[in-house]
Amino acid sequence: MADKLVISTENEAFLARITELSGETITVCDQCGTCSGSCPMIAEMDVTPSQMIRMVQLGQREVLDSKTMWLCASCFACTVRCPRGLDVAKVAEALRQVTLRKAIDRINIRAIPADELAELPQIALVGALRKLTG
Amino acid sequence: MTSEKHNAAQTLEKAGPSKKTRFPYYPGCTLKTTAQNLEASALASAEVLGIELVELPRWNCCGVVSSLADDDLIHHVAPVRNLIRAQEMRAAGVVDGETRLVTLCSMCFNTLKRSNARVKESADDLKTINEFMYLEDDYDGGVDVVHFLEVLRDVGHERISEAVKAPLAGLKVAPYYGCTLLRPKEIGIDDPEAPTIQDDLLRALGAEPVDNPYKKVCCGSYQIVQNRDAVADLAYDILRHARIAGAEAMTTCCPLCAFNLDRSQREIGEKHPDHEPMPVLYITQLMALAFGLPPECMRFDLNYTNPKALLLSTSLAGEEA
Amino acid sequence: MNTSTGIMERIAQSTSSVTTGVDAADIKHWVTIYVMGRAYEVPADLTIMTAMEFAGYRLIRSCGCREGFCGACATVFRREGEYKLQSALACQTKVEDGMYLVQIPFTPAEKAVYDIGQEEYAYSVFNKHYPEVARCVSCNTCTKSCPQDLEVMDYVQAAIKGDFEALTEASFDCIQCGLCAMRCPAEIVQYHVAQLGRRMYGRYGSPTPGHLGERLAELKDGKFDEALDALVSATTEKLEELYAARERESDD
Amino acid sequence: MRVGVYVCHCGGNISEVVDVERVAKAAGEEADVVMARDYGHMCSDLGQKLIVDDVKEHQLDAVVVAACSPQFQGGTFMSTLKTAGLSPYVLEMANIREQCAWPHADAPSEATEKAIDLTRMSIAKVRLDEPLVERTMPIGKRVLVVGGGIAGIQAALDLGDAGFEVHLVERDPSIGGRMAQLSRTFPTEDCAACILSPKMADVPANPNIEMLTYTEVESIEGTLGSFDVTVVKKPTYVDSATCVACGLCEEKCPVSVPDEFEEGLMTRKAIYVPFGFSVPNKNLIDASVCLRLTRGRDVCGLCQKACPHGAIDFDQKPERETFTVDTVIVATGYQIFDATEKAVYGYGRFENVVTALQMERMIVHAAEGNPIRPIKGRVAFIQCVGSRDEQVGNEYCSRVCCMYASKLSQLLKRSDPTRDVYVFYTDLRAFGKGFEEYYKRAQSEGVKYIRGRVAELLEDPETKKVTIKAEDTLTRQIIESEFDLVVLSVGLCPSEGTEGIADILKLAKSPDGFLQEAHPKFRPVDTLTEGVFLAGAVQGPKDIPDTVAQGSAASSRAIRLMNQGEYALDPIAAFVHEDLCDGCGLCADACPTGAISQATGVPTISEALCTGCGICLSACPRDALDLHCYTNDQLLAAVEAALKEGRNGHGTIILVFADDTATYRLADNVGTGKMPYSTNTRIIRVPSGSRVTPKLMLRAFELGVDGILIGESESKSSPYAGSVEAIGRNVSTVRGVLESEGIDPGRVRFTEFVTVMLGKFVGELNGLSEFAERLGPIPHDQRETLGRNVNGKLFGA
Repeated sequence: MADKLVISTENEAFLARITELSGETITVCDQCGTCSGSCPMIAEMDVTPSQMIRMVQLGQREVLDSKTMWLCASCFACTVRCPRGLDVAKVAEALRQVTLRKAIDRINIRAIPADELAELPQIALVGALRKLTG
Repeated sequence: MTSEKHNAAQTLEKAGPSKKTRFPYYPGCTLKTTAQNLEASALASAEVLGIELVELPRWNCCGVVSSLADDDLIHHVAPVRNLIRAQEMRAAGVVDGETRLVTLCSMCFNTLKRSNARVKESADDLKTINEFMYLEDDYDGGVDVVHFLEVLRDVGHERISEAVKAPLAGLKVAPYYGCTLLRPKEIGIDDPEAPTIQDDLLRALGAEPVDNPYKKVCCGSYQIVQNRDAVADLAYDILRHARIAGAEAMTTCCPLCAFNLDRSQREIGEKHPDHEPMPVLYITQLMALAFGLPPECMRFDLNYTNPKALLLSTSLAGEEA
Repeated sequence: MNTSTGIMERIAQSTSSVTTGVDAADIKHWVTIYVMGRAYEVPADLTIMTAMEFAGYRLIRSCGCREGFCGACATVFRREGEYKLQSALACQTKVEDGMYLVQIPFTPAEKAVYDIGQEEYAYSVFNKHYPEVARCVSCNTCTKSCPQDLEVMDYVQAAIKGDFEALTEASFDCIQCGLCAMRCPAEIVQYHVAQLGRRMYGRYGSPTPGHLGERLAELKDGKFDEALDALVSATTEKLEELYAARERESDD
Repeated sequence: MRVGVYVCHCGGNISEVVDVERVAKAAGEEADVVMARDYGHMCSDLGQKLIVDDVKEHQLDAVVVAACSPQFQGGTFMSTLKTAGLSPYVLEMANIREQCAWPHADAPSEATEKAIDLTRMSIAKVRLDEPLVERTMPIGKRVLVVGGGIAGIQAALDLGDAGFEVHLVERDPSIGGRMAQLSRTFPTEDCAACILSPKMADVPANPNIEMLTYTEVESIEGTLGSFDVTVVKKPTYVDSATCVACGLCEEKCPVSVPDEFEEGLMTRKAIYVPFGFSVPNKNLIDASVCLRLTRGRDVCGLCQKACPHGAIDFDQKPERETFTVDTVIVATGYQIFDATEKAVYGYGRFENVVTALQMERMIVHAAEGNPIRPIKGRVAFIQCVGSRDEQVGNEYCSRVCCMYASKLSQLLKRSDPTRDVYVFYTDLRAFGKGFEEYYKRAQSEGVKYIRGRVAELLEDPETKKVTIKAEDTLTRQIIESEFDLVVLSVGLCPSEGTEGIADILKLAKSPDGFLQEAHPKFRPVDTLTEGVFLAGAVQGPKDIPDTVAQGSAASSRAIRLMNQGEYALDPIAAFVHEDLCDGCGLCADACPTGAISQATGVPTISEALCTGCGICLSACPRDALDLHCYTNDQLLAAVEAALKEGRNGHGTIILVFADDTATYRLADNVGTGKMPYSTNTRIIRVPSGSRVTPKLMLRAFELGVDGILIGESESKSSPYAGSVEAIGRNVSTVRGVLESEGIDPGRVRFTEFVTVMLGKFVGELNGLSEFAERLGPIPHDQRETLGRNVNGKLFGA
């Protein structure tokens, strides 16, 4: 049997936190899926961007276990198309911040082979460390 | 470097623009290393058009990719610090009161412009950041961040055409816009869904822009650090569609796009034997080429996929290129 | 160095505890400092280091050359009524009334292991060994914390840009006290980064002095062979004589 | 001046709290009061008779009734005065029930003091009341209908059938509008042309309708009962009397251009008939492309040579026509969203991306057996193109797209059941009669609905097939699927003509750009301009039955006015003190309804257009403008009366200017709810808070008021355009002056209300009262300086 979806006021706190961090009125998302259809990284994702938003709407913290926000390249393809004017990229940022602010990094930069690191332009490293480490 | 300046100046003399316009210019770290070809070609081409990009004497990394969390101000310190440097330059009388700060790297452009917009909009945020600064003057919100392509658009493509010495006739180029030149809408320099600014410039240079439906699709950006395969897949799609559309080369304005699209062709080649390598050039490299500038202004040696064969085949490059 | 010699002599002469060795009546100005939260009355003329010793601390770590060169005596302090956190070298800074302070005898930091001869002289050396440099947010806290008044942020930025010369110039006077690294929100170890940069510059970047090359060539050509042979074969007396008669600047 | 005052017990409702005898006694001591009584039920027949008898016996020429709210019984006592032979406008009511007895039931002594004050204020005001006579204007039976789509046609036919004189103006060469282009109608699948064409034919056949096609409205001036209309009839260059639309001219015409009626899918000639069943069905020449008309007299002219009737006339000129009508119906309809604005869908660039309206035309021609282009393979509909999309600035739902897509998709499916038809949607809206059933039918016929908005389209450069990228949000899977034809279900936008007519008639727009009705529930086809009505999609997207219903509704609302033969003018209107006016004209600029016209000298104010908002009063630097029934002198007299006994035991006195639409009624509701609030409040009724000029407020402070609250109806439910903004400006002016005089600017407040915000009203009143109490009264010398400085500060030295 499928899992039951718990909807309760306790979930509101998570929604409130993400709303505060992102500055976006996440509840206005009408789940049209434009963001998912626009996402360049969608092939790698376990949860689609629209689903990510849905989970935040319902206050489901499990969204933090997904890869989606870590795969977001902040390309704003979703943002410029969202018919409800939501900045989805900001929501992804808020979700990353929840984890990063607990001093849990997404990547261990030292684990990347030195020759790979050496080849990267700084812009890549700066960007990745901004988004993936706290 | 001397020879480059000398040559540019000569060309300038021939083109005969009367007065030089000086802009404060923010390079960004990558332009000093892997993307020296972007900087060299842009500065030299600008000179041909009577534009001098005066590098800020002191600048720091823009802290690329704007912080998007509403409560995160610390990551706007770096961009604002650079805006203060531009403000200082103007105050010092170096750039004739020019308020525009020119950028070449589209990611730096995006980051600086976003932070600028944020502090212009929020007096509270500006105050907090100003208070956080050390010896710097307060930022007064008086700088406008622009991309070099906007400056060129203002110059007018007609004037650019006039400066062309070696038209890129017959060269089919797919301009690649990526994200940071276009999005978000209030930051971008062109229609986020139907951009033409590079197409127009290419046409002015005599090249034939090719419409690649993937020109706005993200290259994967900083995901290259943790997700090389995914970036290679994206690059493959972008390059493949450009090829289908008939392109022989691709242009960009972003050192990270350039890296992801150009460097990834090694992996793409391994994964897709049918992949035909495609040179990925900075649009300013093609401009310098069309302006007839010497090779040290193009620095094709820094491009991963050597464009020499292509340019020779279209008899666009002299022997030395 | 500007310590009150009179008091210092008395302290040095004391046989029992340091404090009782001083006649309080001789000291005109007293200040209160707080070391790790505890208040001490100390003479106003002392450096932080001597004041702590005056207060009874025996410094085993956090104390080295006492002359502002070794960087061992890093200290952070806050003045009463100020929000700013200050940093200093304990041997170089006088105590002030209402100073709250603590010593930072050691900075935990990992230093990369590399073989300078094997590295490519490019920005990428930092990516390789200190990739966290890319986390710099240009907050300038490092510069504010440097007791040597170095432009620390600028040299970190120079590392990002791969500008070894600027890095070397800006970081040359670093004494590796570690205060920058302790305050850095991006967890960069600035002084190690700088050291790598300076070494790279020294190896690959700094200009080769022209006369050195000339002299080496002369050596190779045997220009000095004769003179050297003469010295090698000389007696001790002859050598002493030559030494005494050498060309030198006057002793004055 | 002889005033009678009547204090009502309201059967105990008032007298159990308020000492009515004391009120009557106090009233009797006021100047000019010759008669002051208290009585059990003033509204009863006997109570009213008391007034009528007293008027006669004591020659009263003004009456004050201290009783309930004038909102409640004002009409009753106005009739009483008429019966007594007085003007109904020499009546004032002191609202001592809703504003005294009920809210202050637990403070009877304060309630009585307040009742005395309110009665004194009414006496002060009634002394200055003018015995206004309601004027009436004649109204005829002439109507202008702008727009000849189905809404305009319906309105015109209803009016024509009812015997009214109708001028139907259509800018296109044929009436019929968008409906004429449609294939079938949902959900009944009637042939649109078949049901529309008879109605179109009825228009010219109706003797009461003047049909003016290819005609634009140039100007409309005047008011209800006399709108002077100027229209310009564009030249067709074909004599309509002789042309028989034989088509010989078209055969010869060398110019081909995209055919608008066919949405550019086919071409027409420069000389053409708008469409097969157009009305009128005559040829015309498109002057913008005709070779003769664009290049010169000696060019081409082949049509002229070909016409066997000599109907071609290149010398035709635009004709201007003027006429007068009594009412106007605006039915300028919609236009479809310009899909090129949604660049991501490639319309105009991709060969196989068409709009739904193009699809309508394709289906019409396919059904007739001569398809414009083959419809083969897989077809996808993309919903909400230009609707519900903030990225293109349209937040609203276009209401018809779900159903027309369901219609087109099942027509396609039915023509070839093996065809794949997909509809990509976000929400499927099937709210109308028979809609849900129709949607189910489409599903049962195999149309696949995919819940996901299409992110983008990509065209294959070789095959020209189109790939759709979208998420199926129900399975959370990404779709990248190739289609042979993609149909954009484009939304409905205000038509170009709407913009023009809105400017000409000064009609308000709602945020979506469509025209604003007077009230969303009770006056859905009225506008705030008396005598101007809306019909159809000009007011917002709607389907055919709703549009037709509005056409009929608008005509019926127009008939309601015109059938009376005359209409009464509301006497509450602005007027000019001619001795004060210097003819500067600022009032005319300020008037939101265009009621004030001023060329030179004293402006004239149209009583019919003036809504009585009073915005012009604040614009006048010389106090030359005033408002009947609420003159500056009257309101100041009332303020003075309120302060007759100083602060009457209170620390402070708070004045409330309550607008008639919301705040005054709200105060009544608070009273009826017996919700107590601070007893030091004195409420003055005004039509709109915008009538309260900065000078009036400052004068009130000078007289001794300690705080002023202006309550105004929220702008969306206010009948006065621009009132909220005007009050905001006035209040900030007053605050500026107060601040410069060292008086706390927080003493003036402005709040928007609706009639149900009981708690908010009480909170605002108590808040201001407590604030003023904390500050204490404004010291006497400050008030005096203020008084001296008012004019200088407001109007410059």
